[in-house]
Amino acid sequence: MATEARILTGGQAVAEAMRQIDPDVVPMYPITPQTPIIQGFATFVAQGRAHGELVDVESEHSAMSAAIGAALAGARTITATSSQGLALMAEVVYIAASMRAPVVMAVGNRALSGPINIHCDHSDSMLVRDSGAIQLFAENAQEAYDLMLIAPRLAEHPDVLLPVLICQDGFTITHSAEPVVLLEDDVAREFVGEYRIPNSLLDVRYPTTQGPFAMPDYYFELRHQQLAAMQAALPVFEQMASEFYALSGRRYHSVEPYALDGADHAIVCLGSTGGTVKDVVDELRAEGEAVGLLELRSFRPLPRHDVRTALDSIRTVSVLDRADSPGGAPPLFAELAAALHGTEVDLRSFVYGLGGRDLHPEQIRAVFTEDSGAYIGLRGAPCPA
Amino acid sequence: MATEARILTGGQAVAEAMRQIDPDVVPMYPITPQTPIIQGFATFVAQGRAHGELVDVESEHSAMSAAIGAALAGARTITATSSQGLALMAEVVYIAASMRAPVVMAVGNRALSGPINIHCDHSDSMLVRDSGAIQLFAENAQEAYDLMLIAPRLAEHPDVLLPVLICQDGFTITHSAEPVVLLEDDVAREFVGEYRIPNSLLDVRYPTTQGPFAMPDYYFELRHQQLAAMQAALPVFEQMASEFYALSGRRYHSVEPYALDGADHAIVCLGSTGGTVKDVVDELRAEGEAVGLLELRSFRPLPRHDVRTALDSIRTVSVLDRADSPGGAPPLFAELAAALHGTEVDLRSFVYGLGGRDLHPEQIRAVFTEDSGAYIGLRGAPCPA
Amino acid sequence: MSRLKTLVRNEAGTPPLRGGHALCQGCGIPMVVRTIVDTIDTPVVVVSATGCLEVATTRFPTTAWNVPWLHVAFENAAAVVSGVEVAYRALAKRGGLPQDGPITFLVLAGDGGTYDIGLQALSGALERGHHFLFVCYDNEAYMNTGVQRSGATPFGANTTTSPAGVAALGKAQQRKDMTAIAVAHHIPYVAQAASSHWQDLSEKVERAAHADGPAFLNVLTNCPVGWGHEPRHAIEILNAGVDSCYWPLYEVVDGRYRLTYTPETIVPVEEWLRPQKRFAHLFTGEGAAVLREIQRHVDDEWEALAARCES
Amino acid sequence: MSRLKTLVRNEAGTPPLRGGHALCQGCGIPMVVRTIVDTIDTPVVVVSATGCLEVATTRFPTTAWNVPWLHVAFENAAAVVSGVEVAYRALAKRGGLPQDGPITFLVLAGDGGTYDIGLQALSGALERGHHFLFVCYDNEAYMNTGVQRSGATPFGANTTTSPAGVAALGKAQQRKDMTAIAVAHHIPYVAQAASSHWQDLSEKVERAAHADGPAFLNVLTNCPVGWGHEPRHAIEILNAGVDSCYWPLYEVVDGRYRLTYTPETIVPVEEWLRPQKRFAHLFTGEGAAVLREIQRHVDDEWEALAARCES
Amino acid sequence: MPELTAWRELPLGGVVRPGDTAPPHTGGWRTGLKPVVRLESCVNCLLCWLYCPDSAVQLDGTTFVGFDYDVCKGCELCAVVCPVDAIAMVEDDGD
Amino acid sequence: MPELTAWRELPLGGVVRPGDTAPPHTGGWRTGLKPVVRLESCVNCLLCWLYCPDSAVQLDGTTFVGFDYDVCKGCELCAVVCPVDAIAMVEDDGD
Amino acid sequence: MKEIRWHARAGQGAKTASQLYATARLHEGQSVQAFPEYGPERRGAPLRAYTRIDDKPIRRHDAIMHPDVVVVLEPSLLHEVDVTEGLAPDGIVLLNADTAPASLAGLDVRCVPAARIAGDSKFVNLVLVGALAAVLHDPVDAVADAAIELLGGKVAHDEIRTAVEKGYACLS
Amino acid sequence: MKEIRWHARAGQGAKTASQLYATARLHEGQSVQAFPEYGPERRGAPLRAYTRIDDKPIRRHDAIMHPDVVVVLEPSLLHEVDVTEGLAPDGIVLLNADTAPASLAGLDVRCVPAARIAGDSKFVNLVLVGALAAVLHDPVDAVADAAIELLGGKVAHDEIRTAVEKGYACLS
Ligand SMILES: Cc1ncc(C[n+]2csc(CCOP(=O)(O)OP(=O)(O)O)c2C)c(N)n1
Ligand SMILES: Cc1ncc(C[n+]2csc(CCOP(=O)(O)OP(=O)(O)O)c2C)c(N)n1
Ligand code: SF4
Ligand code: SF4
Ligand code: SF4
Ligand code: SF4
Ligand code: SF4
Ligand code: SF4
Ligand SMILES: [Mg+2]
Ligand SMILES: [Mg+2]
Repeated sequence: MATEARILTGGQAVAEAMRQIDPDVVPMYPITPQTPIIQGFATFVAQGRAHGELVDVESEHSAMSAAIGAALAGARTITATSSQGLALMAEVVYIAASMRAPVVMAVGNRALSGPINIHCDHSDSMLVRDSGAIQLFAENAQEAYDLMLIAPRLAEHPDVLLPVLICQDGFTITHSAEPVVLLEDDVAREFVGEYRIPNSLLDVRYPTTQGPFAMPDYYFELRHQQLAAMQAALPVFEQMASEFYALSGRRYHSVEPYALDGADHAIVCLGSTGGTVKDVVDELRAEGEAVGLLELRSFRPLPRHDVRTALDSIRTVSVLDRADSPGGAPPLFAELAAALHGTEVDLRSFVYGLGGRDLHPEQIRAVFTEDSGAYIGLRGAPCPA
Repeated sequence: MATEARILTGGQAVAEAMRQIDPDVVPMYPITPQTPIIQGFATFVAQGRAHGELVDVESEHSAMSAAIGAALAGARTITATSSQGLALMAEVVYIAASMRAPVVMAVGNRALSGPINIHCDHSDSMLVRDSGAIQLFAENAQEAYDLMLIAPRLAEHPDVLLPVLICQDGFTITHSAEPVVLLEDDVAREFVGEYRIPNSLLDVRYPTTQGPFAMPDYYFELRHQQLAAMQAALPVFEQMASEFYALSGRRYHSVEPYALDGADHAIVCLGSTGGTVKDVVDELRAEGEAVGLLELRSFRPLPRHDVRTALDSIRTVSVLDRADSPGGAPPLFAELAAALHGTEVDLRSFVYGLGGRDLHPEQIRAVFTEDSGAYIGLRGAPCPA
Repeated sequence: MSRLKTLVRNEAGTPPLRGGHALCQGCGIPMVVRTIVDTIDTPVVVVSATGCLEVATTRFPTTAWNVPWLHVAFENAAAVVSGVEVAYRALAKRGGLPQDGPITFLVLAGDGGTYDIGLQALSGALERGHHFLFVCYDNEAYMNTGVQRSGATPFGANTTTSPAGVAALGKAQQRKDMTAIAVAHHIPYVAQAASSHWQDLSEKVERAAHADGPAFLNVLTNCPVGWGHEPRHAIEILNAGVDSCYWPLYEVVDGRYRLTYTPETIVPVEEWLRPQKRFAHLFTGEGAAVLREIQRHVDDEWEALAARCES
Repeated sequence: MSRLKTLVRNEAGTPPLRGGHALCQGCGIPMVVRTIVDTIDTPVVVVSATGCLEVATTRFPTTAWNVPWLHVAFENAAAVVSGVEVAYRALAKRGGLPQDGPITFLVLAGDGGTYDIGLQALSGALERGHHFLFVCYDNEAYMNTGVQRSGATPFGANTTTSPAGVAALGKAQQRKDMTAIAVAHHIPYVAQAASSHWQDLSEKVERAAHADGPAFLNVLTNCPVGWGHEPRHAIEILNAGVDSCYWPLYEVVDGRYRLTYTPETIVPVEEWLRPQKRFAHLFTGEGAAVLREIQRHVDDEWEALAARCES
Repeated sequence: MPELTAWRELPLGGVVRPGDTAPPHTGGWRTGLKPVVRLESCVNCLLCWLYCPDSAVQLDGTTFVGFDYDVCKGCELCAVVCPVDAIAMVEDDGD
Repeated sequence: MPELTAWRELPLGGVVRPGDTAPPHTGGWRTGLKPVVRLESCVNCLLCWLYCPDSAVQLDGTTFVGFDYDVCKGCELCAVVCPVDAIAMVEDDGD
Repeated sequence: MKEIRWHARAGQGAKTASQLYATARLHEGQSVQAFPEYGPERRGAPLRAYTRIDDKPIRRHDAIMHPDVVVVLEPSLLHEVDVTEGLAPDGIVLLNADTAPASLAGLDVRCVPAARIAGDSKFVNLVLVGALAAVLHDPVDAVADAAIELLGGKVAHDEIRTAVEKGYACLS
Repeated sequence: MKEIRWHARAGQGAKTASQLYATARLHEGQSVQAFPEYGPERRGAPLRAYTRIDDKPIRRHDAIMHPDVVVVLEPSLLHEVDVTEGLAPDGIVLLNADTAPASLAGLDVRCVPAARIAGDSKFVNLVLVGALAAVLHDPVDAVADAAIELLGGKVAHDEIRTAVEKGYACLS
């Protein structure tokens, strides 16, 4: 049911996924490094190979706002952004989640200003980690494509109905050409299926009031619905992933252990770094070291129980954050500390790759061999914690 | 050196502090519940009792942008916001920190949409917890006033040079009238002193390029400067607080233990709730229960070492979050888990007060007596974690 | 059938905005909403910006709206409606609408959500040419948050962020000319109306709703609280606003200007200012100079507008 | 002394923007920057929006700027300059300036940072009446991110987000009339210029810099990459843009329109379009209709402008 | 307003439908005066209907019939716009 | 560009001053042609100076003297704007 | 600790009353807090405000659920809202009225015809604050002084004092 | 694993070459990766691209620091950038030139006069990809096929094939 592998960048692969999904509405605003995605889709539309309505908005705040309007009106809606774009629309990402607008958004992760920088880190995703939007991270272009196809199913599932962000590392994946196997168009289309939401704004016979004002007597409860939807997203994702597996032979899980059996030192990370870590794990395993990796496919929801089960008997867990929080704990580390609280795990925090700083296998090896500083690759001794 | 106590709301108290500081530039945009602050200051200006230039911007994004421009041009700059305002300017708050613009901002904490709600929780502050901006939380109107006077000193200290947010609970403090003792105007003014920054943009003889583009070869290092500034902020705050103590008799610390000696159950929280918890602690102590409180005056930087020292020998620590993170750990809980990792402390997570839901002493008591659910005051059994 | 009867028929016993909402006693907004929605002869979908109208009509779990209504945030109503309108087109194309037939997409936003924080989204939507009618109910300040100055606030007005006092005479700048800004977008229909002149308003809505592209309507709407007047004086104040040429009623169709109302006698602008507490300080002390300045400015603007209408 | 010599004298051997920056070979922007800064006879402080100019001139730890320069983000240059200008006034008032004397506050932003994402901040700053000169170097697309459509992109242009193809003929909408929008703000000085006409540009800068309030300058600036032409054709293309009346040169001083240049003979708009690859698709297949539509639109706009200038 | 309900019972995303809940009785906002009509004077121009901010002017078809005091806030606008002075504001008996 | 420095050595907030670092030599961007002037034809109108995107036209006071090939990118604009065709683009010897 | 709830319509001075009474008690050396309730409802809508008084410093910031005294500035509110909601077991209702309505039977209701006493002065709130002082056995002067401190900038001092004292006299 | 670095100016087809060569090897059953480097520099500036080839699946996503082969499309870059930076110990420099300049003395430099071979066709990159195939002992057809697959939509197939084959012939 699949096509032959082609050389595609992550950005192109996601544009292909969008072509196959053929969403009704695509609000778009350029920003490096996601731009190839919207350009790719716009080209498909100009070629008559996709039929969605493009909305060339004037800012990312409007991109997400238009996306909410379209999604709640009953149209399948996809957009894409990076960095400052995500920051500018942050306000509305929260609202999309609370209004249960199943907007899908491709994110090409990029460092937040300042200083302004166009390369990868995860600070943009981290900025919206409380928003109620689901965040799945791809390790490579193939995964970006696959997750993009799964995204609408997850977003639109009646138990979920939340925005879904498919995150890929800017440049490292968005602009890196790798072999990607696509599903056949009709298979993909059928997998994704029809868009359905419970309340269409356009149903003028049964008018709805959407986005009302909530006082303290109701806000807490309405907000809690989102928590429940996030919880529900974990099993729904596993189900969609297994349906996708049946079509593609590629299987995803919200957390993906690699060589964790018997490991006494594991790394936890997100995104493209996972691939590099796997290589290092293989090398070290070959050298007899009991090391492993836990890759988080899903960062939001964070599969707390699975993380704990996977890691609670491991001596040392090194968390690799590609973002930091000045004056606070790095975001992924803090999540892991919360998830592993009460276990005996020796948890360590590493920050790497900010603003596109490269991470080499030797540096990963140093984490495993406990020769690494907490800020991997930083020039100069880090300021004392 | 102090005046007699007057009945002032937190908003009025901060407006008085602004009158005494008399900043050069005040960009402002209304949003409930911070509006009394900017209105109060605008009134002082209209009365000729303050002399700052008001900039009636057209959005909060512009408020913080104008603030950055003014601060880097050499003018002491104060603004204020809440909720959606903070969300809309989030992008620029990060940039303010990275450009080392010592902007002071009063925050009247309010729940983020949606649903739209005007009452207190801390989700707005949490949204910018990675931004590099300092965040101090006041327990009451007096503290809001005091911290507001300390803020410029902290922000502008050469080792710090970061934006400082003085957070007070929306309505609960901003609109609640309480006795407040002000410093005499001249004492306050002298305490605050003159505004000085290392590079004035207006120095046309020695032109500077501010806000350049950084590639992966430099971004990580520039970002790390902010971490160092945050670290430096802790001792600087203690120093400023002790100078302030000498003037006012009121002493602040970045973490403030209350009845922690010998406690085997402590609550950790931010903001106005601290006061209510103190009452409950006194009651329970009187009943012979070994309970206590750790109030965080400084949330950013989070005084990790002090927190750890204060809590690491306590059996149970209950963290009260007035914000949540759907699909992840509540923000304060995650910080505490990170800070206390490796200790034996039994850490518990509670979420309360979202969107202004009230927190009663009985409910706090239930936390101490281990009779409380994780979502305090939520109607209906919480969704299973 | 008289126009008013038509509105009644269109409303058919179900007002788009029912009573029992929490807007102030005597608020000018509901009349604008009803006149507009009742004039439009298709089903209407409303997108609201944050503001008095939104906050006071939809306290969960209640709603005062009998038509589909959507609110997302303060600054983005025009972006939201873009999405809704495009969704409608996309669904119509592939046959996915809940029911067939045209729908009119209506935005209701205050002056803050139009002149200031909502301007960019509006400008973008106008440039893209979505089919929608954007109505600004212009009460000349941020009322919902307690009467702060907006871009629409007139020169000299006392607001809580442009307070009058010994060192200030109220707002220091002239109001933004939002109607002119809309005209500069070269959209098919732009008009300025006032809630005192319901028939004029209704006629404009009719033309706007049938425009081939975006339409913009700027409706002067009284606010007893923010302007400082008793509700019962609303109409006379608004009339003075119109008759002093402070707020001329006109429309711009495909770039051509037309006055839709010419005052029989132009009254001094003081008649507009004096009954409103927000201008009270202008009638004492140094206010006289400001009053002259206001009159001069109104005269200039009127002259310029009249010239454009003649040509 | 000739105007050009004056510019040379003002520059005094230290170009505001030195060579060695990373803008494309033949980029049209630097000439605009230098003409402007060199014309102004006071010290200048520049605020830049994100875009080609910003990204390519300030790679840390280098800078190509010899004048004070500030960049904060893409959408907020006008807000940032508001803060800077107000700080200047506040410090001047209390004697806290590093040195005395007037400073000209200059914003340099691309069309994306002006027409689209930066419009609201600009509109607010204009309404507040700050003293600054906002220059849009209008290359008619988001160039920095790889030639995407902006509000300034002309109808029919092929960009990466409005690509031409069997199902699309390039951008579907007319360009936003940003100059008219600025005029609608009733500020003292607004003008439209082109980088081909340096003298006209320089004269306008001189008047703009002396305006009593905000001034806005919209400068058509070629981009070899985005327009698809060899650098050496820049001037003739721009000339055709001006001589076809696609981009008339005019100014609006205190509301009064004046053409600052009238083409001796108006050339067909095709002369502007044909040398640019972004319009290449219009010269094949169904493009002819689009070409006619473009010519018609240019004629209409020109007529309307000419009328306004006469009156 | 209905009983405060548990979070699971609330409509998804807080979507409300007209009629789900009865409108609050804002009639209580009146502070002293309420409108009454002298129907014999009424020329049924319906201006009061259009201008009433609280949709409190009741019609039967297209005929004015009276006021809905449950929601009328007593603003007096109807009385002001009535061209024939058919509406008077009278002491509110609090009914 | 200087050596890559440790974070403590970097200017606060990334502020740069002109002259801190020498400009990169973008002369290497030229792809085949470079401008040369026949000074005898030059009427010193300075249009080349104004239009050069790379500030590569060198003056002595107000007099044209030549090109700064370290930064000239070879775009040919100077040659195009020269009213007297005093500038020719010639094979770049890579100097 | 004493907790007081004020009922009125927006604009009738409940917030002022709550703060004014707090100011009086502050000057008498007590610890105080005063805060109104905020919602989307506008001018004319029912509104609550609260005052908390204690001898010890007040640190708590929770809502007042069980007031010791409820002061009703606007009697018509009795039809609309349950002013006795959460009233402490031996709590007092202080009502702007001639006589207690049947609906409040069985409660400790103190009536003050404040509207009549205030006359045209619109100082219904001051009359009731005076009456409250009587009910709680506070010195009337402290209240009058506080009222003058807060409102004296705009209103004649003796008018203020008279209103407060008249209210006090009613119930002392 | 083989790691290749491409040097050119923006617009000279280094990115295409990097992907094209990867495509060829993909079709030969290998695992591949190709990516350019991005900065603020515009058209005309020096630019690098990379290709990574392996028999096992490539999972790593770090930069290429020690290329096995460096392909220089634009000889003038030798004056500007250190094209040999990080070159693997027995790495190869494949240069668009007639002869190796003195500056590269001591290195394994393979010269192809690609500009001359390509002539007006502007297929310098294709010629060099062909030459690279020769250097790495790949079948030339796979490369030519891949080139046609990627570029054949716009350019005559035989022109493409000729360019690749000419390059291959130079060094095989
Ligand atoms: C981003 C953001 N900033 C500020 C606010 C606060 N706010 C809500 S409504 C409003 C004023 C609305 O004014 P206007 O649009 O004129 O409508 P009106 O209140 O007059 O009906 C403000 C400032 C907000 N909700 N969101
Ligand atoms: C909020 C935000 N959205 C998007 C971007 C990405 N971005 C940077 S510059 C740019 C285009 C700039 O276009 P224009 O203003 O026309 O300037 P030009 O590139 O043409 O010089 C874009 C889309 C950004 N930096 N910030
Ligand atoms: S404040 Fe003004 S606009 Fe808002 S509801 Fe009241 S009267 Fe209407
Ligand atoms: S892309 Fe265009 S605008 Fe940008 S630097 Fe190149 S030529 Fe200049
Ligand atoms: S008094 Fe006001 S609310 Fe009552 S019916 Fe008349 S217009 Fe309506
Ligand atoms: S306004 Fe007067 S005449 Fe007209 S319908 Fe109402 S009551 Fe009758
Ligand atoms: S060729 Fe271009 S860069 Fe070189 S001097 Fe001439 S104009 Fe300047
Ligand atoms: S343009 Fe030609 S004539 Fe003018 S200064 Fe340059 S070389 Fe001389
Ligand atoms: Mg308003
Ligand atoms: Mg541009």
